[in-house]
Formats: sequence, C-alpha cells, structure tokens
Amino acid sequence: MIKLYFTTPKNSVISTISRLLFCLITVLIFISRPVLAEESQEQSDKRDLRMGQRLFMGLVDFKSGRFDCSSCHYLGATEEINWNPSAYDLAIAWLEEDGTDIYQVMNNPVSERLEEEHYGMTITSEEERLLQVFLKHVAEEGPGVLKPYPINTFAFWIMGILMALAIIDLLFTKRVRYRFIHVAVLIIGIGVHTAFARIESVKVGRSQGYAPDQPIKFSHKIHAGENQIDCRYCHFIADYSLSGGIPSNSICLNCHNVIKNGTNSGAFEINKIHRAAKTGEPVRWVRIHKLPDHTFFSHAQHTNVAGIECQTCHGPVEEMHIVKQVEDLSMGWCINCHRDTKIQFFENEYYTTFNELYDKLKSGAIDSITASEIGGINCMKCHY
Amino acid sequence: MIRSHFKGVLVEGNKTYAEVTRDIALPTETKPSRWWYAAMTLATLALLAGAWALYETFAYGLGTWGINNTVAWGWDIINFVWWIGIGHAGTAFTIFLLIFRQKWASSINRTAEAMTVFAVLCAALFPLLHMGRPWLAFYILPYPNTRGPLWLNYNSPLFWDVLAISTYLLMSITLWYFGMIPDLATIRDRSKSKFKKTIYGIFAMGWSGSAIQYNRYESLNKILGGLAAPLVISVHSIVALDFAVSVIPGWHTTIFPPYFFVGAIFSGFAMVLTIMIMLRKVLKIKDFVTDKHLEFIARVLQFGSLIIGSSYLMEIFIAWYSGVEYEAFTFLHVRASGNFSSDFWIMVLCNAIMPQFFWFKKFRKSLFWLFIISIMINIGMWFERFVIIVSSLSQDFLPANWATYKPTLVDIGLYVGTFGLFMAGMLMFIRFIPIIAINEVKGISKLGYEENKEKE
Amino acid sequence: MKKYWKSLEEYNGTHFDPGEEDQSGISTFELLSSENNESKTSRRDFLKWCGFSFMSATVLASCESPIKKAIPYLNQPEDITPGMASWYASSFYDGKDFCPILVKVRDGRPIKIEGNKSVMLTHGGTTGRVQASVLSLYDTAGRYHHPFYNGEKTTWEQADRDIAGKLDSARKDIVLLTSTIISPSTQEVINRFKNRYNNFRHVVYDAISYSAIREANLLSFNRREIPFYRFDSAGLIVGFNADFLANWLLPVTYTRQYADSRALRKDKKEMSRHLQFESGMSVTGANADKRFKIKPHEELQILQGTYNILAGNGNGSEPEQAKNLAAEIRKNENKTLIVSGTNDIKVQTLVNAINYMAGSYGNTIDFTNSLNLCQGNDKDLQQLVNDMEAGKISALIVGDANPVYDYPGNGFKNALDKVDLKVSFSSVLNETSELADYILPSPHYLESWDDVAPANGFYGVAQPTIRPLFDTRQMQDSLLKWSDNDLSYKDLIKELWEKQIFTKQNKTGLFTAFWQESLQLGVFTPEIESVNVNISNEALATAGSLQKATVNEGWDLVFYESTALGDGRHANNPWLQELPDPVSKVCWDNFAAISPVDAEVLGVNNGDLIRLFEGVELPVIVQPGQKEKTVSVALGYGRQRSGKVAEGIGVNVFNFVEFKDGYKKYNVSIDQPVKTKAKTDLALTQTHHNMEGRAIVRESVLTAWQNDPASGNELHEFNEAHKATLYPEAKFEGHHWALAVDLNRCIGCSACVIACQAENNVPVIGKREVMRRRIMHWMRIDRYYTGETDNPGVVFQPLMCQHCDNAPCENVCPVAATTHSDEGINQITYNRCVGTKYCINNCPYKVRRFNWFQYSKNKAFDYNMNDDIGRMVLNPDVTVRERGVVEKCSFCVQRIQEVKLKAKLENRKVMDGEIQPACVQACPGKALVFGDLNDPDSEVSKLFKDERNYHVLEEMHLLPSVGYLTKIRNV
Amino acid sequence: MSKKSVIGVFDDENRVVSAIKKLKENKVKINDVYGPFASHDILSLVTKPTRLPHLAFIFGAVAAILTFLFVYYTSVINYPLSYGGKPTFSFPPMVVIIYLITILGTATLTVFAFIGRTAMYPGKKAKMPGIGAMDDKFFVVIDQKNTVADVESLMRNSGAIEIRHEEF
Repeated sequence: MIKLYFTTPKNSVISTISRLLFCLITVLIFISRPVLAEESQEQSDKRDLRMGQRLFMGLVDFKSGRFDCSSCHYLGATEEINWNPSAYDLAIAWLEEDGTDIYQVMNNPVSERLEEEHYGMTITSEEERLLQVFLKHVAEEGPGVLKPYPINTFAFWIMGILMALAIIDLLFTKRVRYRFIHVAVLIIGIGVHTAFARIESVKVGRSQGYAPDQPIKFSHKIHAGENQIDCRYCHFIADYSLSGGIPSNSICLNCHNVIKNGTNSGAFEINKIHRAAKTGEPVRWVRIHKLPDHTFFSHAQHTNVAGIECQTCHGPVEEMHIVKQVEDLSMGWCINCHRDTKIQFFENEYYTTFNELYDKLKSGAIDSITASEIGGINCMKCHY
Repeated sequence: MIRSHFKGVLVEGNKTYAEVTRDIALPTETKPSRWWYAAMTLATLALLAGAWALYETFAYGLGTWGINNTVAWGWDIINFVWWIGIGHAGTAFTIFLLIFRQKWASSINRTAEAMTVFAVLCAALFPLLHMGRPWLAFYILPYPNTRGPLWLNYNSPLFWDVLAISTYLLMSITLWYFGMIPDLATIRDRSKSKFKKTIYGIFAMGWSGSAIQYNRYESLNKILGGLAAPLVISVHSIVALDFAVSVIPGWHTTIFPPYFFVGAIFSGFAMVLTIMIMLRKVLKIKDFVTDKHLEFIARVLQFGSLIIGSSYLMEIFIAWYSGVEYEAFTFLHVRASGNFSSDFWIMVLCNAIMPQFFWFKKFRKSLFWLFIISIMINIGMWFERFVIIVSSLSQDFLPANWATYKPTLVDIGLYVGTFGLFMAGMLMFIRFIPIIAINEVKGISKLGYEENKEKE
Repeated sequence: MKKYWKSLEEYNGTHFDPGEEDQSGISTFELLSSENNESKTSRRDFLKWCGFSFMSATVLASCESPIKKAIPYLNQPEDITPGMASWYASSFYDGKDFCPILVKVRDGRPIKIEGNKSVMLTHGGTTGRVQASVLSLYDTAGRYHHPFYNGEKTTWEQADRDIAGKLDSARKDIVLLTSTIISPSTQEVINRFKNRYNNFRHVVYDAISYSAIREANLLSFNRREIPFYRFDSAGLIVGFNADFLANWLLPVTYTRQYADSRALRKDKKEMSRHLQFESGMSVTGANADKRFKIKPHEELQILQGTYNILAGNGNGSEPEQAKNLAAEIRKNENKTLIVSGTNDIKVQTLVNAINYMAGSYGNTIDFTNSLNLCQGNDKDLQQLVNDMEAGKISALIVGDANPVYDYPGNGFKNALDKVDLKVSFSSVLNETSELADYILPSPHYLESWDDVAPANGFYGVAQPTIRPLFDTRQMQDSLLKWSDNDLSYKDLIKELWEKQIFTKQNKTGLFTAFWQESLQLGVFTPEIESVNVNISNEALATAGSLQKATVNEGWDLVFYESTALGDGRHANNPWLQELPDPVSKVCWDNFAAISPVDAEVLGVNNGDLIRLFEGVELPVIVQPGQKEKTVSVALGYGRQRSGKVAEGIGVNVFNFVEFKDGYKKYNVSIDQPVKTKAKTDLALTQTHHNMEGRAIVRESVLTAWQNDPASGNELHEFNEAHKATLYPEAKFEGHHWALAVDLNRCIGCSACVIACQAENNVPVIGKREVMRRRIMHWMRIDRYYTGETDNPGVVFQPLMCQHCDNAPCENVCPVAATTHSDEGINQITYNRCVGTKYCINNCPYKVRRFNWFQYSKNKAFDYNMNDDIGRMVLNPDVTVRERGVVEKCSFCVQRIQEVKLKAKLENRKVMDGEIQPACVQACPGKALVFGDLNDPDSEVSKLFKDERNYHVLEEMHLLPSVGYLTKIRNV
Repeated sequence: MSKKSVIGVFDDENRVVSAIKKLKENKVKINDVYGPFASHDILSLVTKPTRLPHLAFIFGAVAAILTFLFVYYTSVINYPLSYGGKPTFSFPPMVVIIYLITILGTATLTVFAFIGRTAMYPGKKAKMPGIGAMDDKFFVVIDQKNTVADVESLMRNSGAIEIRHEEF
C-alpha cells in the first residue's frame, strides 16, 4: 500500500533487459559508425579520462612519485567510515567552485593536517587537467551505491540443480543405486529452499542492517556519544510531531558557525554545511528508518508521552559512525513492544479516561497495564 | 462374495477379463478420433477466452467485472458454487453407493471422480480470482509471520471454505488417483512403447496386483472413503454457510446447508448423466454403462428434485412465517414476483418440475429426454445460485442501495474459460486414463451371468 | 525530469511565511518537486506479481530497495513543523459565494478547507463548493500557468507594457467587467484605476442575478441593498423559488439559522414552519413542511392575492394558496419571513410589501447588516453589450468572470469581436479568456491576498497559504501597476485597513496588533449602527396595483443552480462533478426534470433524451414533485473550455435565459418537449426511492412529538425491550466513539460528502463507473420520497459506516482485515485486505467501498490523483488505497488519534466536541454530533438518550454507533 | 530376495479360490496371489487384516487435538482480536476447522503410512510373477521350500492353466 501514490511497478527483469538492449544498441551504433576525422577529439578525451583514472588509482606515476589517491579518497561506497573525502566528494567540491581549488591543496596545503597527509605530493598542471577530467567523470557518475542486501544465492541455485538431478535420476536415469541419497538430497533441498524463501520473504520491504553512505560524514558517535549532545537538541521536533525530524541546516550551524574543523574529517565535511547555507541547496540525506506508507507512527506519542528512549527503536546510535538500522521495524517487533510496555498510568491525566482500569490499578487489583490492554494492538492505532 | 441386491447383469455381453481390459483400455491405446480433436479445439478456444478474461482481471482489477458496491459477488461466486456442486457427483457416487453397496456405481465412479477433480479445480479458481489482491492470497493461510504474529479470523466462513475446498480437492484427487493405481498398472503392462511404459510405471508406483497389496489398498480406500463421506457432506454445507452465516435476507437461512448439499448432489448427478450419455455414445462403452445405469441416475435425480422442490417451498413458507419483513420481501417480492422472477421461475421449472417427468418410465428410458432434462438441471442449478446470490444482494435492507447487476464480457469469459478447463481436463482424462475402473468392473463383470449359469 | 512530489515528514523547502513577503520567482511547486524518492524496482511490487514462490526468493535477491531521500529545511520556519498541520484563517469568495474558512496546511500545501468556527456568521459551516475549492488550486489542466497573448506564452513585463500602452491610447471606453466585488481594497484599486483613466467604467454582473431584489429595495426603502435575513427568528418561513439552503445568497448562514429554528430539544418545543412554492424540487423545497408546486407565473398571482388579502383588499377571487398563506402570515405576525428567488422587480416589490405587512422588518429582515454580495446590475450588463456591439468600447477587461459562457444568448460573444483590446484575468480556464487577447492568470484564492466585506459590519481577510504554483499575478496588482501605482495589493490592503477599518474599533491602538489579530481570526466585526426602514408608499402602490401576470398554460422551462456546481464556475472540479445532486441523485450531467404525469404524457423515462429547443437535447429525469408542464434544467453545465474534467459534460442552458424588462429571467416558456429516439445513461447513485414501508427514516409531526417525544419512534422502545443476545454485549473501556445525526437539522446539502472526500483521499471515478454503481464516497446522503408521487415528502439520511459493535462485516473477513477496536470503531486495515468483498455483501447498510481499479496514477481515471500537482491535495495522514482493497468511513480515526495525542501532550482528558470528523466539521446545520458515549455528559450521550434517537436496522441487534434523531415536520 | 518359487497360473476367479482352498487344506503356505482385481474371496483366504484403520484413528485424534490447540493458541492467547462483538474464544467456528483439518490430516497421514508400509513410490519397478497379472491371469506364488509334493497337481486339478518353477 502506497500512502500517496502508487509507483508503477518496474520489473527488474524488464529494466535489466532494457538496459542490456540499450548497451547493445549503443555498441552497435558505435561499431557501425564510420571512423571520421572528428573522432580524434573524442578519442583524446577518452585517453585523458583513462590517464586521469590511472593517475588517481595509482596505476601511473605522478611526476613527484607514485601515489594512490584512491587509497584514501575512495571511489566507491563503503561500509566502514572513511573520514577522508571520497573521490565523489572531491569532484563535487571542485565543481561547486566555492573558491577552494582542491588541486592547490597538494601544492600549497591550507592546513597542517592536509600538509601532513599530502606530504611530498605535488602535481603538475597537466596532471591536474587529467585529474579534473577524471573527477568530472566521477561527479557525473554520482556516488557509488552499496547494494543494500547482497545475498549469496549460490547455495540456492546449487540445491535447485541437485534436486532436479535427483528427481531425474530417481525416475529415469537411475544411475545412483541408493535411493536414500535421492531422498536426502530432496529433503535437504526443500529445507534450504524453504529457509531461503522464509528469510527473503521476511526481509521484503524491510531494511534491517541498512547503513548507507550519507552525503555528509556525520558521526552520531562523535556528536551524541563523545560530545554528549542530547538527541533532542537536533531532533527537537520529535517531542511534539509525528516526525522525528531531520535537523535543518540552521541547527547544524548553531555550533558549526564556531566549530569549523572536525575531529576526523577536518574542515572538508563541515564545509558542506556552509556550502549548503550559501547555495540554498539543502543536504539530501539518505533516509534509513522508514516505515511502510500505510503505517502511521508518531514520535511525540512515543518519546514525549510514553517516554521511550530513542535507542529502543534506533539502536545505540551514539556508538555509530555510520547510522545503521538496528531493528527490523517489523510489525511483530512493534506489537511485542506494545504487549510488554507498561503504561505510566498516573503520570498523565489523559489516562483517567480509563476509569475502571485506573481504579483497579490504584487499588492494587492489578499491578500494571500494558499498551496492548488499552487498545495498543488495535489495527487502527497505526493503519488508517 | 458380497452380492449386490441388484438383480440382473451389470456388464453386458458376458465379457472375459481380457475383453474387459481390452475394451476399456482401448481409448488409451488408439489414436483419438476426429470428434476428440474437435472437442479439444473447442476446449482450447474456451481456454483462450478464459485466459483473456484472466488477463483483464489481473491487469486492470475486478472493475472489469460486472459487480458493484451493492452486488459485490456475481458470476464469480455463482460459478464457484455451481462448479463445486458439480464436483460433488464423483465423490458422492463412490462413497454413497459404496456405503449403500450399490455395485453398479463401479462403471461410472472413475468418470464421476474425474469430473469431481476438474470441477473442483474450476471452482477453486474463483475464490482466488474474486480477491481484489490475489497476489496476497497467502494471507488467508495461518502461517507464522512477523506481523505479531497475526493470525486469521476463524469466524469467517470464507476461511472454512478455503479449508473445505482444499481438503476436498486433495481428498478427491487422492481418492481418484489411488482408485486408478491398479488400472495404471494394467495399462503399463499392456503398453508396448517404452516411454509410455515408463510414464504409466511412474504413476502406477510399482503396483503388482499381489493380494497383500490389494488388502492394504482396499483398507486405504475404505478409510479414505470413510473420511470422504462426511467431507462430501460438509463441503457444500460449508459453502452454504458462506451465505447462511451472513445477515442478508435470502442468505440468512438455516435450511441452506442440507439444501445446498442436496442441490450439489443433484447437479452433480445431472452432470454425470450428461457426460455419461455423451461418452457412451462416442466411446462405445454401452456394455459397461448400460441403460439401467442411466435409469438409476434418473431416479436419483427425480428424488433430488423432490427435495429441492420442497426446499424452495419451505424457504418461501419460512420467509412468510418468520414475519421478517426483509426476508418476506426478498422471497415473495424480489424473487417470486419482482425483478428476478424470470430467473426464479426458470430455476423452479428446471429443478423442481422437469425432473418429475422421471416418474414415467418413458422419460427414464429415453436417451433424448434424459439428456435434455440433465442439461436443464444444470442450467436450473446455475440459476438457483444466481437467484440466491444476486437477488439477495441486489435488493437488501436499505432501498437506497438497491442496484442491478449485469455481467461483463470478462465475467462470461471466465465462465467459458472454466468450461474449457473442464472440457480439456475430461478429454485428457478419457485419452490417457481408463475411464472405467477396470479392476472393479472385473469383479462385477460376471455378476448375473454366474447366477444364470447356476440356474442353468 | 520526472517531477515527484512526496510528502513524508521531511521535504525540501525554504522559509515560507504567509504573513511575510511573497518571495516570487521560485514557485512552491519547484521546491516541492525535488526528486526525493528515487524509486527503483520495488521488491514489494515485484513480489506482488511473482506471488510467493521459491523462484521469487532468488529473484528478490537481485532486486534493490528504493533509496529514499530525506531532505530537511535549510532553515526551519517557526510555524511549520514537518509532520504537523498548521491552520490559517482565510476567506472563501469566488464572486458569488462567501464563507469564512480555516485552511489546513500540511508541509507547506493546503490540503483541507474547514469552516471558521469563531465566525458567528457561519459557525464553522461550509458548503460542498467551499470544501472542494482546495482541489481547484491543484487543477493543472484547468488553470493557466502563465500569461498568454493571442494564445502564445508571454511575460508579465511584456503584457504590462503592451496593455498599458493600449489603454493609454484608448479613445473609447475602457470597461472592467467583473462579478460582484466585495473587497473594499479591490474597490479602492478600481477607484485608483478610474482616477488614472477617465474613460473607465466598472460593470458588475452576476451570472445568477439578484438585481431585482436590489432594485425592489431601492424602490421600497430607497436602499439598493440586500437585507440580512434571519431565518432563526422566523416562525413562518415562506420561500418562493428561493433555494436558500443550497444556493441562494448565503446558504451556509441560512442553513444554520434554519436548522436552529427547526431543532427540537427538551427545552425547545417549538419549531418554525416552512412553506415552499416552487416549480422544480430543490433542496430547500425538499425540506419544507409543506411544498406547493407552482408554475412560474403563479408566483405573482399568489403573492398578489396574499398581499391583497393582507391589505384588506381581498375580493375572494384570490387563489386558494394565497388565502391559506395570508391566514398563516396573520397567525405569525412579526415572525414571518418571505423570500423569493425570482429576479422580477414586481415579485420582489410584492414580497417586500408582504414582509412589511407581516412586520418582518426589524424582526426577521434586517438592513443593518445588509449584504454586499450579488451587486450585479442586469441593466448595466445589457448596456455594456449594446455599447460593445456599437463599437463604443476600446478595451474590455474581464476580471474572473465568464460572460461568454453565462450571458444569455450569443450576444456577448458576438459583441466581443468589436472590442479592440480584450484582457481577461482568470484563475481558471474559461470560455471568455479563450476569446481574449491577453489572458493574465490570477492566482487561486488560496494563493492570494484579499479582504472581504460580504455584509455591512463584517470584514474578513484572505491570506495566501501556499506560494503560487504557477506564474500568476493578482488582478489587483495588475490594475495597480497599470494605474501607475507602485504599491503592491497586499500593501494596499494593509493601508486601507489601517485607514478605514482599524478606525472602527477601539480595542487596540496598535495597527500591527489589530492586523495580526484579524489575520489570526480571519474576520473583524465592528459594532455598527442599526438601521430601521420604512416602506415607501410608491412600493405599496406598486404592490397594490393589480398586476396581471402573463398566464402561460403551455410549458415552462425553469433554470436553477445545481447544488454541486452552482453557476458553473467550479465545473472543472471533479469532486463537485461527482457529487450527486441531493434530490435527483444524478451526477456528472445536467438533465431535464419533468413530472411523472408529464413523463407519461411524453412517453419518456429516465435517460430518454427530449428536445427542448432545436439542437438542445437533454436526458429526462422523472422528478416526483415537479410541477406539471414545467421542465427544470440546471445551469452550470456544458462548459466548452474549462479543463479536461468539465468539458463536454451536460448542456449549457445559460443561452436560453432571457432578459425581460431589464432583468434576467430564469424561466422561459417553451413548446412541448419532443421525445427523441435517443437514450443516454445517467449516473444515478440511487435508483430506488421508496422506503418500502421500512422504518429507515422515522418521521413524526410536531404536535405528536409535543405530546410524546418518542412519537414516530415507537419501534425503538420495542427493539430495546426485545434485545436478545447469545454473547454478552461488548464493553468499551476508555472511549466509545459515536455519532448522532439529527434528521431535523440535516437538509441534505452534501457538504459533508465533499468534506469526507477531501479528508480521506476518496478517489473520483468518473461517470461510467458511477453508472456502474461504484461510487467511492465514504458517506452518502440517502434520499427517500414518501407519500404520493406528484408532490412527495422528501427525507434525507446521511449514511456512513455505522460502526456497529456487533458488526456483521467483521465476522466474515477471513484475514482479520476488519476488526473492532477497543474504542468501538469498526476498523479496516487496508494493507491486510485481500479484497474478498464478503464484508461489503454482509454490511446491511452497504457503506463499504471497493477499489475496483487502481484509482491513483492511472490514466483511465484522469482526475486529480493522476497528476503530480493534483496529488498534492491528498491528506498525508490517510493511506491512499490500492486497487482491490475495501475501504470505508473510519470516523476520521486520524483526527481522533491527533486529538488524543494532543490531549496526552497537554496532560488532560479529551474534551467533548474536541474531535470533529470531517463531516461533522463541515455540516452547516450542525446536524452531526460526534463524541464519546462513555462520557455521560457528552453531547452525543445526551442525544443517544433522547427519545427521538434510533438506529437504522436496529432490530438486527447490530448495535450501531451512529444514532439518528427522528425527523419532525411542522405540518 | 528372489527365491525359488512354484507359480500356478489361473484364468478364472472361482478356480483360483478353489485351488487356494485346497492348498490351504493341505497346509501349503501360500506366499502371495496376484490377480487383476481385489477378489474378496482370495483376500480373505490369503491375507491378514491390516492395522491401517487403527493408525488412521490415531492420526485423526492427534490431528483434532493439535488443531484445537493451534486455533485456541492463535485466536485466544497469541493475538486476540475482536470480531463483531463475539468473544475471542468462540467454539462453533473452531468445530468446523477441527473437523476439516482432522479429515485432511488423517487422509494425508494415512496415505503416507500406506505408501511407507507397502513401499510404493512413484517410479518403483513392479515385481510381478508374469505377464497378465493385471489383465486376466491369477498367479498363486508358493515358496519352493514350503511346497509339498502334490502342490502342482493340486493346482492343476483346480484348473491351473500353467505351473511354473522359477526364481521369484
């Protein structure tokens, strides 16, 4: 169920096929085109790009020696945090033209740290040009995306083939004499397949363990953990809104107007906040905790009224450099919490509405009331 | 030897075992004749129509059907109940005639059971199709899940229905299949081609005809039969509960379970009659399915018709007697004299009046009349479901809601499609499976003749 | 680039404060449209088609989950909280109807209009048109996106330069043609414009003219005004062709007054008596205690006779009806209110005279708060067209009016060719703009600044609640610019309020504070001096002089405004098009209503086309209560150019309105209609009109009720006494929500239906699907006829999910998609529903709706849900249902949840009346009351204990949570 | 597996029955009889009653109890929901479910028990004493060890059309 609109189902098979077709056609067109004199420009661009890539990846020597830029400035997405700006970040920063010429950093480092890191690196203008070509290409490609759920389908396919063989052999070819082998293969195969189906079907629409790269390497560990900033300082609307609230840029600037150098990432990441303020282009964070569209959840109800800790649902965020979805956010998980969580009956005047339960609780006839006992597991608490 | 109290011969022609085998196995061993191909073409066309309707339904939604906010069940459920009714014949044949020791059923029960299987398959399509979101049909099963876990509403007759239909489908397939294992073995042993031998061999599961096997096999069949007997009664009763449990006038009647059950047997036997008359004609099995067989079925129909007819009367009587204005309106006004009166009187004519002609021997003996009346009963039973479902919904409690119902091409396409499925199934069945239980018929083929011989 | 708009809690937006500067240049749409949902293949969608198989598990492994972006504000505005709604007070005025409103703004976009409860004029009531107006804002196809010159896109600068030049060089007259302007500031703008151009004049006209009332009052009281009517102080209400409950002047106000006058409580044992004289069956007529069918010419005869009797000049030859009426008026001295909707000065003068004789002035009619609405002057309009025809006009500026469509005949259209410069300011596509040289799009009223003075002593403001979606500019800004003023209209409003309106109060001395308060409240009502009037002898003389009515024994064609569309300016609103007419229950068409007798004479039935004029064929509706030999046809249909929804729907009959003695006459005599062979299908949402003797709507008469409050409701007691149950009745701890419907207050106007549609994202399905009886409205208004067919009684019954505590639908859902909540709500969980439709069948009220198709993002249903901008109106708090899912009224559970949360946050209990489902909120007559049954002091508990209370089909022991109060007629 | 056997071939049910009766009178242990149909006379002479019905009863009882427990647990204990004012534990609908699942469970389990006991499975090679056992011939198989001298003549006299000595 889609809350606001229904996305047209795009079958992955179809999209893959169309992508393949597109590639094929491109290749065909490319091949079929006669080589003309103008091509040389295109080809030289290609060569430049290749050269730039090789330089960046440390496959070719710089004048000043062999450095692998990509060993620090990653080209793809990462699962572990890498405090250095990624290649994409560099490319964007350069394209943004905010005055910093990042290539000068190597020749004239602006900070001690940069000097330290890039010690002995100097680049020539030709090398700079090549790198520019490559980074421009990187910027166009966009940041690498981690496949959210890569799973190993090897076992699944192997078992499938084995099962098919077992059936064929059992019925027709009869090569293997001992039938318990067939039976065993079939039983194990069905077991494996069922397990796969179960695991995968449970995962559908869920993203437990999802930890995407964010546009800014914002570390909750440093902010909430080491610096002990209260969650509600930034996510202040969680106390009275349905939404938890992604903090606006201005909230970052409350502190980062003053703090311009980060512990790990230097000025580079913090600069992104300033750049956003300057350009008016907000930071596009990647959403991690998302409930299906047909599920309505109020942060205010949980954090403010019920007094549930943020960590109950979001996990130990204060220990995470890259925020990861810890809980599966499944309905069962919600329901179980509602079954177990006791209501602070006397702390809110509202609950006097439940006068009978209130009296019972007061007289000690019952010792606690859980959310589920006052309709906490009704369907229309969350779905409407 | 268990003797049927039936006097006379059950298989004509005093055939030897070998002749029995040869005659019955013949269609599976020869190339099908022209009529078979013609019928198969027809069935394929019908299937194609069904496939188109299926595509429309899945691609665009149930809006392609004629149902609306007032009449939310239409041809889908009518056809479902109708097919389920037809699907009662096979099991009922086997089970009740077994219980009543009616040996004559042996010649017919295989076909009747095949009919059951295909009819129930056709029927089982509709509950799936009539769902708005069939891709979530698995929600209807109580499987452990991560939603709390969230189970089902066991109060819902639809869930009972799903259970009943799937149980019934499994049971009838099992009965049918286990009933034909010895015959599959017969075909296996007779076939010359290696391929055919292997295929029949796989399905015959190594049947050798030993007495020990027969002993356990008979026992299994008895157990399955014993289980199927209450099941066959319950299935259509549960389908009836779909209606009886609801509050809609015309549905909310306690008479429904027995009434539906009898109706099902009635329509099933009629369909058996229709099909047997046709098969007899084209497959040359008159020796096995004799005129007497047909006459027996006609008698059953005549009896069923009496029950059905009295049920109709009883419904109307109760509607008046209960004093519930909505029910009286539905039965007396809407059905008997209102918008649905033509459908109602077709139903009465076909189900309650026409079969009464079977009181006369002339009609029981005439193949023509047997065929016509059996077809009429099939039509009448369809109209019965139409009247029950549509007339009740169409004009229920609040007159502001009253709406008419008209089927669309897609509705019709689906019905035709199930016909195609049924026909194709039956054609495949007569092509590949002995349509008469060879092993059972051999047990009774000598009946009558031996007595004659003894007399001589 | 594919533009998506998706509201989750966060979205991209910059600071936007409606109270602050309008930051033009960048439209909200662009801000909202950033692609923050980069949807790739959704595993869920895929799985849907795979079904559940082993194979799908492996394919799944190769699918990717869509990446969703969360984009915060750069600077979070103080008054916007992501995920929470803000409310702005504003005013609805479309040139005809006025309503003070509150606008619900969620994440920077208005999603719902509600009545402004703090305004005494309307008490928070609305009409369907007001409720639906929010959708017109997002009408991409029905609005101009930028200025046009001769059909080509142009810029504002270019247009300003050109037009100013042409105006300067204009030798002949410059005319501004608008519908009634009730804005003092706009009047000021026009005055300034007039000062700049000497040859300028302003012509005001109304598509539905009230010219005669004003002229009659000028004659009678020397005031060209429309007085303020007070139906609540009337003991006898007499209406002549005035549909004052649905269309006439201020229907919201009148409905509330009317409902108050007819409400019955333990402490209010009297109710007003309502007589209605009309040709066709209107909503007002349907509510009358006694309704008289008359032919149009009879009105004058009856009024004349009544006046003569009252004046003592009766000679016994008066019509019977006049005698009776005069007798009733005599009984109700000082408590009578007679209104007439006929645009005829003779009629209106007579009405004034009778009202005067009955002592109504000062009691039920009041010139103190006389209305500024409907100032149009038919004579001016005719003069203008003559001038245009004569080539005396060099420039015609049309301001949000559509004379090409609504001017009688083709006169205007033909005359338009002779005008040198034609400029049209229009917020919506219309026929007039299409013929103009310049189309200068004005913003929707929710995007504009404005002020209103609908009545004397009543001022309101309208403030923008969203940045303009398209490249639009208000007419006032343009006029100011062309009259060489640098002031923006907003500043002018402020200036004018400071100078003229601020001075009318003495609460605060600070204008900013006054302005802020006015913005917050939406209105300002200063004390004004009361006015007493005396009728002029001239008027009495006119009334007394025997006026022979032209008697027409032939056929009459009567035009009326449809309750949904009014005069047709909102025709492109699919919600309104799909709103069934309260009486005929037809939507998506206009039709010729004829009486059952005539239907037999003509040999026609519903849907048969009859020819009224050459080339004008309309489908027939056989309308019980229609006067014989009259045909009623609704105005407002047959739009040629309006955007995709309304074009080609119905027939425009404005063409056949006649000018008679300088007034538009909304009935004409015609030849007997001719039956054609053609037949068309009408989209009827109800086809059976008789209750078949069932106690569905229970009625009684006043005298019986006064003797026995349970009169007409005897069955209730019987059913209560005969309750039997197998299981113990469920008890509800905490809340037990319930809704009471007072059938005496419900007039069937259907505002609730649209409110429900707007609140709950109810899709529009189009005519074809409505014809197949699949309308999606969660609540409907059932209308039954009682009594004889030639002049039946009419009863309305709003029917929504009854939330039965013993709900039959719940028992039969196999997948537990519909269950009962601990608060007594019959819940439907869309995401669990597999769509067996069993619940629909088993619902005795048939209030459940099935999503027969995918209604959103589907080209086959090309209404607002198939449009990125159109979807902005969707309420993010309510799931948009997928195809194959059953849906129904939820008692607006999202509002219940919201209020409960608010109560918890404020550490208190939920107050009675605090929760208002959309229907309850919208009801102009306050016929619906929602509350907690577990609270014995709540209003709904009291109503449930009233002797008049009953439940529909209560004999089935379903224990519905919706109660109805019997309808009492004062016969 | 294979043993030396004496196989008597018959082509008439009555003759087989009389042959078996005679053999039994002579205390000859008959291994098995193969024939084209389940002749109750032969079965009652040659085989012992099976215990399948007892098994089926146990299956049924277990299925009924488990179903009740499952339905009770899911609807009353685990996630009780309120439907139409009925108590969460409403027994009548459970009856229907238990009834059906009992039939289904019993049938399925019994079929599996049968397959297990007879060691029948799809693709099993049939072990048959000769062509025609499923057509029109009856085969009486007697273990060579158990034969008495005049087995052959006993069968011949009863009408055996052929006597074979072979590994079976």
